[in-house]
Amino acid sequence: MPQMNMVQAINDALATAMRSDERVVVMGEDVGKVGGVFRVTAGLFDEFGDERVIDTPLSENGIVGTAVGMALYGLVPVVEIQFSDFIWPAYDQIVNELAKFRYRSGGEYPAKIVIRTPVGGGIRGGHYHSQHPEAAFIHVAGLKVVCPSNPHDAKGLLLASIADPDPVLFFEPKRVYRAAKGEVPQGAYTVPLESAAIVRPGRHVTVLAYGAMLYEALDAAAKASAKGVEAEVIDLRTLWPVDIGTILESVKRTGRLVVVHEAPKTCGFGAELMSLVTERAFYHLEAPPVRVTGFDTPFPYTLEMEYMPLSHRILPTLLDTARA
Amino acid sequence: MPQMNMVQAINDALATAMRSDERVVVMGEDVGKVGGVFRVTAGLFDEFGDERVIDTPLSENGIVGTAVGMALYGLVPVVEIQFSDFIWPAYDQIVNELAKFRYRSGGEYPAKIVIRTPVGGGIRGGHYHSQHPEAAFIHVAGLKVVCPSNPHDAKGLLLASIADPDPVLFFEPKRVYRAAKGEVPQGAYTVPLESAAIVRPGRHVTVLAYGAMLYEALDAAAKASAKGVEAEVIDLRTLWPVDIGTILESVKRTGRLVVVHEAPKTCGFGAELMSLVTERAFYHLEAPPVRVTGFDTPFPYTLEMEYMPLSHRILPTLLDTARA
Amino acid sequence: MTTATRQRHESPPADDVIRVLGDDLTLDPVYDPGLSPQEVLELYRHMVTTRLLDERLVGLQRQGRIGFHVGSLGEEAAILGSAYAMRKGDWLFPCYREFGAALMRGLELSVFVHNMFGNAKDTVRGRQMPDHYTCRRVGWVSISSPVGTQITQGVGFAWGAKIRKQDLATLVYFGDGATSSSDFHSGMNFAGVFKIPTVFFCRNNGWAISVPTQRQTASRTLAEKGAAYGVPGVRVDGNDLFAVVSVVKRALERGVRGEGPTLIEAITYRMGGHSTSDDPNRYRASEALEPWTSRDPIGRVRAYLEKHNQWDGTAEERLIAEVDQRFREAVTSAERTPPPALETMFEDVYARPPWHLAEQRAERLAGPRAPGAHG
Amino acid sequence: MTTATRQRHESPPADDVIRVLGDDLTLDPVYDPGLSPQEVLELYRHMVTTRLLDERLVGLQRQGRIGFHVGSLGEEAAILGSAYAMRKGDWLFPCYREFGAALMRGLELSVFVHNMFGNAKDTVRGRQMPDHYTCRRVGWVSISSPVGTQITQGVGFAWGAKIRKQDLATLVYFGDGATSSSDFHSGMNFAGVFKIPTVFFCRNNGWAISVPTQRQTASRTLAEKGAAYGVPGVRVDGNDLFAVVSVVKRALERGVRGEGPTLIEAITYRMGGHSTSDDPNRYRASEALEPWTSRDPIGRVRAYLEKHNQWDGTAEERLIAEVDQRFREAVTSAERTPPPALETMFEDVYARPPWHLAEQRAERLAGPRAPGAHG
Ligand SMILES: Cc1ncc(C[n+]2csc(CCOP(=O)(O)OP(=O)(O)O)c2C)c(N)n1
Ligand SMILES: Cc1ncc(C[n+]2csc(CCOP(=O)(O)OP(=O)(O)O)c2C)c(N)n1
Ligand SMILES: [Mg+2]
Ligand SMILES: [Mg+2]
Repeated sequence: MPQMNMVQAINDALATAMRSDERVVVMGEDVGKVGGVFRVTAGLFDEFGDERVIDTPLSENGIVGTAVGMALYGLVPVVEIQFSDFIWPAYDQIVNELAKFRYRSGGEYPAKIVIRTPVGGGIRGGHYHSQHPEAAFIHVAGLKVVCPSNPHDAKGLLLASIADPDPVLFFEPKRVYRAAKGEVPQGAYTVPLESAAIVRPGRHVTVLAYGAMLYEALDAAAKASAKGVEAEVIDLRTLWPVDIGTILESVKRTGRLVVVHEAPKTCGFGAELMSLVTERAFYHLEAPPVRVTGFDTPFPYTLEMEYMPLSHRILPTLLDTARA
Repeated sequence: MPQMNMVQAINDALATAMRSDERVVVMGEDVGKVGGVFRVTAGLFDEFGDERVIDTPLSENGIVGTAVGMALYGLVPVVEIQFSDFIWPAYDQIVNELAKFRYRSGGEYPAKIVIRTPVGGGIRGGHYHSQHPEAAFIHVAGLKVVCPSNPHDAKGLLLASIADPDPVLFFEPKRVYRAAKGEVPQGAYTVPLESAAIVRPGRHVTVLAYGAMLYEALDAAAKASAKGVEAEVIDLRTLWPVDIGTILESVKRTGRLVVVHEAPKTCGFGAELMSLVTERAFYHLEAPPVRVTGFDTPFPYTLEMEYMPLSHRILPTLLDTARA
Repeated sequence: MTTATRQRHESPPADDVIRVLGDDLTLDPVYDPGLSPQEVLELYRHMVTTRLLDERLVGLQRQGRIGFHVGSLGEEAAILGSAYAMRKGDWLFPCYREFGAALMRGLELSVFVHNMFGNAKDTVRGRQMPDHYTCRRVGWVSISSPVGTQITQGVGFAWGAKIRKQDLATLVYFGDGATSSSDFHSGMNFAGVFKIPTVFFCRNNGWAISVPTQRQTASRTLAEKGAAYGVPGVRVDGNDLFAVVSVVKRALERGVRGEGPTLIEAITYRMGGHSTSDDPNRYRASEALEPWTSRDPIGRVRAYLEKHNQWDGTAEERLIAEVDQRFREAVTSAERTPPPALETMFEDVYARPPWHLAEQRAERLAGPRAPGAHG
Repeated sequence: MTTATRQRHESPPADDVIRVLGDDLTLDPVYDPGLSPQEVLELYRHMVTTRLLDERLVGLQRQGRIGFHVGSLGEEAAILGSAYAMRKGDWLFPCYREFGAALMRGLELSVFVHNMFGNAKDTVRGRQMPDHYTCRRVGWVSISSPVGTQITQGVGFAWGAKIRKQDLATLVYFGDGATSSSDFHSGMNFAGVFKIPTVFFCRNNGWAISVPTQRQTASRTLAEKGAAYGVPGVRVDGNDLFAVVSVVKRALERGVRGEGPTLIEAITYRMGGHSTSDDPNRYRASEALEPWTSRDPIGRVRAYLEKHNQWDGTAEERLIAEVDQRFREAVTSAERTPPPALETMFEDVYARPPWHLAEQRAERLAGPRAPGAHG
């Protein structure tokens, strides 16, 4: 199996989908000739031509609005938003149109698109190139939300997202675009949506993480292990609908929960995860569930490593929770 | 003291602020001559003229973007978004600009505006005239979020919101625009932000609610009382920053928590409230905290009363939680 | 530097406005669409039907039998003429004021009326407000309330067809107010760049609720907004059925030839309130209607037909009686139909309900019903 | 129906483009802004300074000493001429490519350089990427990365002043790509309707990262987009310092007279990559630069000055040495300055930190520091 980084794996998924399904088109700013500012769409323009790999004008609202129209027609647009920080001009089309089309038309008009966009900090981007906006989409009924952490999952989840009948937000953790490497099968395969992965088994405390922070959680778990605390680390992979079964099974075993995410804490996805667990496994909890997250401030530039919930912030919480 | 409904009280607050502070201007679609589609700005155009009560073109993005500019100049725009369902075209200006201006400029450019907008269901508006979008704003660092439930608070909170140095989203529960009536002091007064009100004391279970659902919570509490369960009902009034002190004090006394809101459950504000309490009062909780909310679907038209978390849905949860 | 000169948007059509049906009831050959007598009759009948239904629906709303209606009084020629000019395989992206066109394209009256009642037979299952129906069968896209959002979508749809080399065009309806929306800007811009076969049909009816067109934009006309996007703009007398059919046909042909989109400004007037929720007397003097009353789009065609002995009072009475009869039946049926079943609330959010919706559905079905009736 | 004809946006200025400095180095009196020799010299020095700093900053980035830079190579006349034409009390709403104008308006070089390093002396406290500074003192508004957002804001600011009857105008900078944004549409539209004294200054540098202007819009020019909003549009040779000063002055005067906004399309060319993160060779042939090299905005003014014996090689060397010296000092000082204190991360989110931020701040300060250095 070839070794790939995440950029290559996502590129491979796009090419694979476009080869097997003529309805799939790629569109966004700079996705064509130059292959995307992160080079995720490199080579697609040459292989599939400018009718299926489309450099658009600078308008996220226009990109998503026209993509929704293409989807109503029957294409499957895979849209790139250059940074998730720039997705907000398209939020109206996503919330009011894309997410509600099937429902409001009594099933007559499903609108299937995939929106790919890099998320998160750690590349010195300040608050306009580092946002991690999953909560604003998970709250919207009708959308699915995915966030892979490694090349294998990224390809398999993107192919699953493209094949899925519902609109999917596909968040790509850019901090590990090139850092995360691994074996990636050739050709088509899928990693099913709604399936989390237990990436490190443990019995003292359950840690939920995704995207780039998964590696921080794993690092903290390794260090905790040296101190006798065995953390079970779960990579959520699909954020919504989340794999509630795997989560509850784990927490019921460990009795303790730590949730990690980069986005600001307040009304972040961590609140939902904590609530789901507290509602459903209250009598199994032996300590208060805890969140280790970004702060309720815009994402800073120079101090980004202090902002992000890295291993050095996860570890003490993990130990405290396990010992509480 | 004059009796007013909420529309009149908010109108009175606007007139009061405009009379005492020349910097206050009102802008939005149809706020001028016709006085707003809910008549909240009635009479202001005649009193203050078209330079301070401004009918704008049909562009929420333009309204908020230009209002941010006015605020940078030093005015205090009070913007009306006709229905909160139509706020999304302005979301980029709110999230990326308004909320971050003070921070990103090192304090040089605070941008103070108030965005008033009707929220919620119960007026037969279907999913484009019934949204209750607070979670998407509470998650954004830099914003304050208010939602009054009665005329007295509406006037006092709006005056406090206008006087506050930070941007405020002011959500008006349109289901009780005219139904909620009460005495409203004349002239200027404020209800401080970040202060919740215990509107019905009780000892068995704490109920958090706001806006139109407060009345449903109170109705359920009255019925529960008949069955021997005394619910303490708290009107949050300011959603963010929330009055954590009042909440924790209550839950530590009752040991039980029910959160009520109209918005969809997943990643709604209820998740944050549950998490805050669970993190901070875990060892006081005697039963799993519960949410009674709108469903994770778009807001329906005909079945809106089945969608909303009305008294008939709150009551059983309240009894179950108190008895768990 | 040229200074843009202002002209009152609501004034009766000026020189650069295309007209066909003259005051003398002759057709100007330059833009005559060449409709057969049968076609004119058919369109006339649809216009009358539309107006009658409008009146009846407002009546039902006043009686509290339906919750809302947004009508098309005075805009019938613009709405029906434009839809008529499109081909069967073309797709229409409506605003919210064009039910007459949907019925003409083949939406059954009963389906429309069920939607007005949001009942169990409503094809959108009581999920949207009245007048927010859908009809894929006739190329009619699901209606949305947010102003302008259909514009980019209509462009994307035709773009999709273009990529797949299908001969198909779209027509997008929107109002003067919508020209201020972000979707107008993006839709026009994308369509211009990619030469998409979309007809942008702007009903300039003078008002966006209480805001007059001159407060919406400082451009002299709405048609000239096309220049910003390399899209030709045309102004047409929106109360002249023949002219509307003609300019839309030409725009369609242009699109089909691969020459790209056209922006049409149909100059008309909203003779009623914005919707049943609106009282126009609060912001509009009744005299404002006068110049438009004499230009009534239905009256003009009726005069033309009468001149050619193709219509008379008896025919009109017969038509009205027939439509009224059909409408009454549809209402009776709709009022006898129960509200949608509770479980429909949880369907169609996703293709298949995920665990959390299945759970919420089960919980809701097991719980008590809301007090009071629905529908 | 007129058909819009296409013209390659990036071709050298056409007939309708205002120019002042001729190839023969004389000034066309029609648009001559009447700059004094001292003024021309001053502007020239600022242009040279800007270019030199650009080179030095790219160098620092290549050495890994700063994280990023977005330069203005080739656009100096457009940037400095436009800012120069505005009055002291006017306000500028920058895009991200105009640091030269900020320095000319009075931003201290050291403050700018601290921002490039995001250190404790950065006035935005290390919160933004390099080139995202702010300087209220000189009427320079905090810079944002999202394209276009400053356009509506610049309009609102001048609108506020107009309401308060203050004599103040704004100038908004943006690129060709930004004309596709929603904020361009809304900003132009609102400014047109309310006759706001805003100068819309579009640097048409041919590219939005890798997307050429002809893929951004099908309009023949960017200036004619003004027609959509009743806003006059002007095209100017953006590489002609004199012409730029002139058209901005006239637009400003027009605004001040209460006649409303003007859209200026300054035709120039992005001679470098989009930013230090971009490699233009991936999408642009180097021959594309040729027609522009001979039209270098700095070279043209230098030739003019030399012809009038106001500048020579020695003066140039002296200027460069002097700027280099000041820059080196600023860099030395910036590199000696520590990163912002940890607690700054929690400040300025609100006027006063609410309980949850106070709590997060305390928690963070008590916890371990992140491994590795900052800044
Ligand atoms: C984005 C958005 N903002 C506000 C509204 C409220 N609203 C509904 S219709 C309307 C006026 C629309 O005017 P126009 O586009 O001219 O269409 P018309 O009603 O005249 O046919 C407004 C402001 C809305 N539906 N969507
Ligand atoms: C809303 C938004 N979308 C995308 C981007 C990414 N981006 C940064 S600059 C740029 C191109 C801007 O081009 P133009 O407006 O012509 O300005 P120029 O860089 O040429 O000066 C893009 C796409 C952004 N910053 N903001
Ligand atoms: Mg209108
Ligand atoms: Mg550019």
